[in-house]
Amino acid sequence: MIEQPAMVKICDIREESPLVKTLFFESSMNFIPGQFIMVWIPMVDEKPFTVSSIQKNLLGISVLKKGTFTDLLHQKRIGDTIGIRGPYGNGFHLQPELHSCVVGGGIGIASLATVIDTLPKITIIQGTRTASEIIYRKRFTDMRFCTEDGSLGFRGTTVDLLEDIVKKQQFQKVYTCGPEKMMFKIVELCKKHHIACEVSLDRYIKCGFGICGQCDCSGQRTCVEGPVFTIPELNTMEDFGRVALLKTGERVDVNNHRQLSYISIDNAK
Amino acid sequence: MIEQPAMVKICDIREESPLVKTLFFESSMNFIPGQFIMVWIPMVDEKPFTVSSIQKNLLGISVLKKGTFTDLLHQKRIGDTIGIRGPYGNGFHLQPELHSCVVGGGIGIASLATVIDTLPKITIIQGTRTASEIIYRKRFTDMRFCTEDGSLGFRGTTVDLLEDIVKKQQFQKVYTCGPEKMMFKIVELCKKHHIACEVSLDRYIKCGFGICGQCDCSGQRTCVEGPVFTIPELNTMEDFGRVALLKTGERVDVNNHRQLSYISIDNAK
Amino acid sequence: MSKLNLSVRVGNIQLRNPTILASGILGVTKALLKRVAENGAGAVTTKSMSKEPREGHKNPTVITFEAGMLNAVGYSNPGIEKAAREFADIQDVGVPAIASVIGTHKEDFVRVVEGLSGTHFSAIEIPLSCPHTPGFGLLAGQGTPQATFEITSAVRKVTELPLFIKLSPSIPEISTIAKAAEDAGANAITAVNSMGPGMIINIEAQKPILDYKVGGVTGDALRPIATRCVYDLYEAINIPIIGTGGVSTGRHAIEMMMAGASAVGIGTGVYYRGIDVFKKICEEISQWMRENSISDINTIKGAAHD
Amino acid sequence: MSKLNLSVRVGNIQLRNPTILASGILGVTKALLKRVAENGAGAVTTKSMSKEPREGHKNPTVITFEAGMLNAVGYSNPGIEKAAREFADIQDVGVPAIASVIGTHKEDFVRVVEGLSGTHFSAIEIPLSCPHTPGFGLLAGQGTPQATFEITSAVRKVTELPLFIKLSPSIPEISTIAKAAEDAGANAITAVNSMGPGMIINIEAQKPILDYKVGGVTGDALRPIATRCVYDLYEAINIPIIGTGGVSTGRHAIEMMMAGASAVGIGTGVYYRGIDVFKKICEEISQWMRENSISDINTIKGAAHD
Ligand SMILES: Cc1cc2nc3c(=O)[nH]c(=O)nc-3n(C[C@H](O)[C@H](O)[C@H](O)COP(=O)(O)OP(=O)(O)OC[C@H]3O[C@@H](n4cnc5c(N)ncnc54)[C@H](O)[C@@H]3O)c2cc1C
Ligand SMILES: Cc1cc2nc3c(=O)[nH]c(=O)nc-3n(C[C@H](O)[C@H](O)[C@H](O)COP(=O)(O)OP(=O)(O)OC[C@H]3O[C@@H](n4cnc5c(N)ncnc54)[C@H](O)[C@@H]3O)c2cc1C
Ligand SMILES: Cc1cc2nc3c(=O)[nH]c(=O)nc-3n(C[C@H](O)[C@H](O)[C@H](O)COP(=O)(O)O)c2cc1C
Ligand SMILES: Cc1cc2nc3c(=O)[nH]c(=O)nc-3n(C[C@H](O)[C@H](O)[C@H](O)COP(=O)(O)O)c2cc1C
Ligand code: FES
Ligand code: FES
Repeated sequence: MIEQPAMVKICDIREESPLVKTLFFESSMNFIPGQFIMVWIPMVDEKPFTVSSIQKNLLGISVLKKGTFTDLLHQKRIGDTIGIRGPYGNGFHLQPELHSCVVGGGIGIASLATVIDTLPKITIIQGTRTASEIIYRKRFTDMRFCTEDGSLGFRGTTVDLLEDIVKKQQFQKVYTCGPEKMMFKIVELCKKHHIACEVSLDRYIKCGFGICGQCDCSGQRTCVEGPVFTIPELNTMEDFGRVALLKTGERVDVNNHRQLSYISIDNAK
Repeated sequence: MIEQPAMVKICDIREESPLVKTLFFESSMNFIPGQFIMVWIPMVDEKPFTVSSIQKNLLGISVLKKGTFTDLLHQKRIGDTIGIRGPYGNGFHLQPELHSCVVGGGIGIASLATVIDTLPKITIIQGTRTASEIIYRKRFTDMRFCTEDGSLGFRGTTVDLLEDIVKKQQFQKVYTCGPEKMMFKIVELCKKHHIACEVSLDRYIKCGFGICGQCDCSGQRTCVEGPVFTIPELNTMEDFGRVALLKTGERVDVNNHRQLSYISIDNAK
Repeated sequence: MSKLNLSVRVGNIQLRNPTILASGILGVTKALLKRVAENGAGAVTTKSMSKEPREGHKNPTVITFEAGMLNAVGYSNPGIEKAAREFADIQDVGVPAIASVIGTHKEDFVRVVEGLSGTHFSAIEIPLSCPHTPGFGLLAGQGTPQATFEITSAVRKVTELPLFIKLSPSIPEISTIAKAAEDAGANAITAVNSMGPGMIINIEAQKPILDYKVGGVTGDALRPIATRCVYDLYEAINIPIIGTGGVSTGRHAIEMMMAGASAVGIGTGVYYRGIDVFKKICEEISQWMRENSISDINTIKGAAHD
Repeated sequence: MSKLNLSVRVGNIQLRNPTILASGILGVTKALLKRVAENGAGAVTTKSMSKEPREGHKNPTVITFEAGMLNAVGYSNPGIEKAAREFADIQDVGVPAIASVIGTHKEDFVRVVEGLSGTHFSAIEIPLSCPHTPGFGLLAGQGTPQATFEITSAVRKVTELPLFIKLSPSIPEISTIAKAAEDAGANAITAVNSMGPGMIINIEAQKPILDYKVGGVTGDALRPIATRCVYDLYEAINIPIIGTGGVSTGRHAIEMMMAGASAVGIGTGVYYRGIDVFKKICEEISQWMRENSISDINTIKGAAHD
């Protein structure tokens, strides 16, 4: 665990799509898939990112360009440094023995990438608005795509596609990350079909280690008890699918995009 | 290592002589013979004492009544508590394979008691002013005594007795603790006869862990590099046998009793 | 041995045990306060609330170092209107809840306290002591006896709830300020807020780590200072003291109470030992009481004084 | 890469490296100062010397806790007459030696400095900041701009040696006081002395551990506070700063220098890492300089400022 930001040099950059870049750097942190780190740009800000690639001492984060901070990350060149601390959060409870499906909406697929690396027999669904937003096409050659505009794969949402697939093939577990409305519907679907499900929540992260309360979701700290929650946990969390806190602590509709665009791509309407 | 005083209950008290008591208490500290602890009486003071007895978790300190603090220690009853921290200092470098002699002057024998316990083949000399001051008579049945007034054993100083014995029996090492004048002469004797020698110095101890400088002896901290010093070390220490610091830091003659009575029994005149 | 009594009183509030969640730690939502209560806290304090919403400082706002924590959160809060809604049914928490109220001018404090009128808080806490938020606490000149007296008096007029004034360890003469609070009608003193401010620089980045550059120091580093403040206050004032600063074990809590605290605030301890630090501390206190044949925790209050 | 330069200047004194033994640590005898020099220190400071001899507080005078150290030594020293004799040939130490001078009234400082006339010290340091000795430092009202100006001016008149004024981290507005010292002719500021005071209670004994009850806090707990003081001072004054407080590694020393220090004082570090802490810190600084392609340590001074 690195408590104070350690400056690491970016040693490789991969353009995953026009809006997503993966930045690689050396670090010997030990990760459980689904955990996250806090990334610091001195004098600017510090924000949470999942580690999307773990290769020995080489770690990668996949960043969707969305606002000031992620824009600055996209401007980083090889040799530039960023500060990292972590890992934080609980990570997914991986059950390699189960037939599983991984469902990523938008940049949510980044949180699932190391899950995919780890589990032997899985079905992978990646959903975006349009074909150009799909990432990791070379990394994972056996993905099922769905796009809102139908420009690649299934036309519609990941929820629709999952529902389709589930009719033919019974999964024992679903791992998902993406817009909360999407995840909410996937959880409903899993409940209906008695499939175990783990979702990785997105809440405003401030301290990252459980002290500030900013990342609250119905009494659960996203940064400590989460970001990954199971269905039994979510059943007790009223705010799931409904409410998130702004930076001030104000409660807002988690699906209201003017206020809170945690994930810019919402294909789960 | 206990950094802050831990309160321990006195569970046994042995009267060793009219002026010396051994207080026993439970503690799991690990000791090297010759190391010392700081003994705290809350609201009174805190002073250094050698551990004179080590039996599993039962430790003992032998206290010579000399001034306010030691008087208060003598007033302690079974069940009373004292604070202890330590162990501090280096301790003796025990060489069980050598034919050794242990020379204790006055309460100095307390520092050597655990050495005697540890080494298999040793000659033990205990010197005091008079017979009633001799301690540990039952504990060590094979001691050679010397008293200034001749009331027990050899009449004269420990130095005289050691010189006598050395003529007949060649030692390879001498361990000694007592008045500095005595130790100084013993070191001279050992040098003459090419015997290794370790002495345990007595200097005013304040912090006990090497920060205050109060226990200086020619640049060596009695509490860290000492209290045990070897002949090569003592050879570089001009103050040995000559100078000690008062509580103010003032340099005084280590043998001047009005100023500094580290050991009240000086049989090495 | 008879049953142990861990319950204490602060002003007219009865707590089942002396541990109180300190302000600014987790107290953003009622749900989290409830969770803290379920984890054993005797009382809980909300994040400080101001008249208007505040985003606070940019991240990093909280970092740890080997001796504690440094924070400059900057009083982020949704403003009293929304906060009052969040905490409307605060009695659901199940233990006494303390509302932390901040402001720049004394009128602000009054407005915030008035804004809480529909809620069921058990007490109001007023920090006059933040070392790192412009417009508040020390940086608004609130760390003087006069300002303390004025603000306390103003709030005293508009609420019947017990009033706790929270002081800084970084001002000389904490007792003088506490006396001003007592004179103005405060029912308890919370001692202390974070100290400093302090700074930690990342030497590779060559920049202070906190975005606000400096922040208040809490945790182990603060404990001896907080203990001394409580000890001094105990001799200077007659109202109870909530000893806060670096308490993360039962021994620390006992130390604070022996210095004179009626109850202890716990903040950084949540980081050191987890959200169940309250339960752990109470268990450790109980065990120590059993070992030392003490049946009522209140008997150790102020024991370190002559 | 070319040879590393670790040497720095403080006022007109050249140090082979930026590590300075802080006052009150080991500096009781010339022999110990020499040993510290042999262990790598760039300069050494004596234990503070007063006009009359002082036994100091009773033991315990120094204790450690998880975040640092607490001390109330009480300025034990043999008085200037005997101290001047002890340090007569101070040049034997082999590195610049700084004489720490204390007093109650400004005349006392003058007398002590005059008493040092036969010695060969390289500078005089005047702590106006001790938090735990009646008659000295904060407890004698020396922590104000006026007192600082007066004492500094008085001493300035009787010595040509560089004059370092040592300040407390526990007073608001350290910069104002530093400016008063600068205006009165000080050549450097030593920032900082121990903070607090603080208190640690032994809960079994139910008593404060230090015999004086309270003592100054040093070590890790102090570092963020000291770093912030140095950072603030660097923007406020033009004379060099000796950054002191919690420095025990090369990284800490670099952090202090980036905050604005020209050199670093080391006290509690001797406990954390042994008497060769100076050598260790210099090695760590050198290694970091090599890794970061920095050849002259002076180039990092103040680097954390905008
Ligand atoms: C556990 C977790 C893991 C994440 N992993 C990734 C990832 O792997 N890749 C990726 O691209 N994004 C990830 N995010 C989201 C990422 O943190 C935000 O996209 C980023 O902070 C946006 O910053 P910005 O300045 O570019 O945009 P802004 O304009 O500041 O914000 C855009 C939106 O991002 C959200 N956001 C801003 N700051 C934070 C914050 N501190 N914490 C959470 N959300 C914030 C807000 O909803 C805001 O409306 C993750 C978030 C969480 C909580
Ligand atoms: C390493 C070491 C081990 C010791 N072990 C023992 C032991 O096992 N048994 C024993 O009886 N005594 C031992 N002593 C000596 C013991 O510390 C003193 O006898 C005791 O402190 C006297 O205190 P007092 O108040 O009774 O006498 P005081 O009247 O205070 O002093 C009598 C003399 O004791 C010496 N003294 C006082 N305080 C200290 C101090 N803090 N450190 C060193 N000397 C001091 C002074 O020379 C003083 O003149 C040891 C000393 C040292 C340095
Ligand atoms: C992250 C953080 C945020 C804080 N926010 C507040 C706050 O909003 N209001 C307040 O009065 N004190 C605040 N404090 C101070 C704490 O309430 C407490 O006084 C201080 O942390 C000392 O206690 P501790 O050492 O147990 O943390 C905050 C402390 C921390 C660490
Ligand atoms: C045991 C001890 C004794 C001290 N005595 C003095 C002193 O006599 N004069 C002085 O100016 N500072 C004294 N100080 C303060 C130190 O010089 C230094 O300013 C402080 O310890 C902070 O540095 P550190 O964290 O590296 O120890 C003392 C500190 C300690 C720990
Ligand atoms: S981000 Fe601070 S508690 Fe989760
Ligand atoms: S007693 Fe303090 S250095 Fe030895």
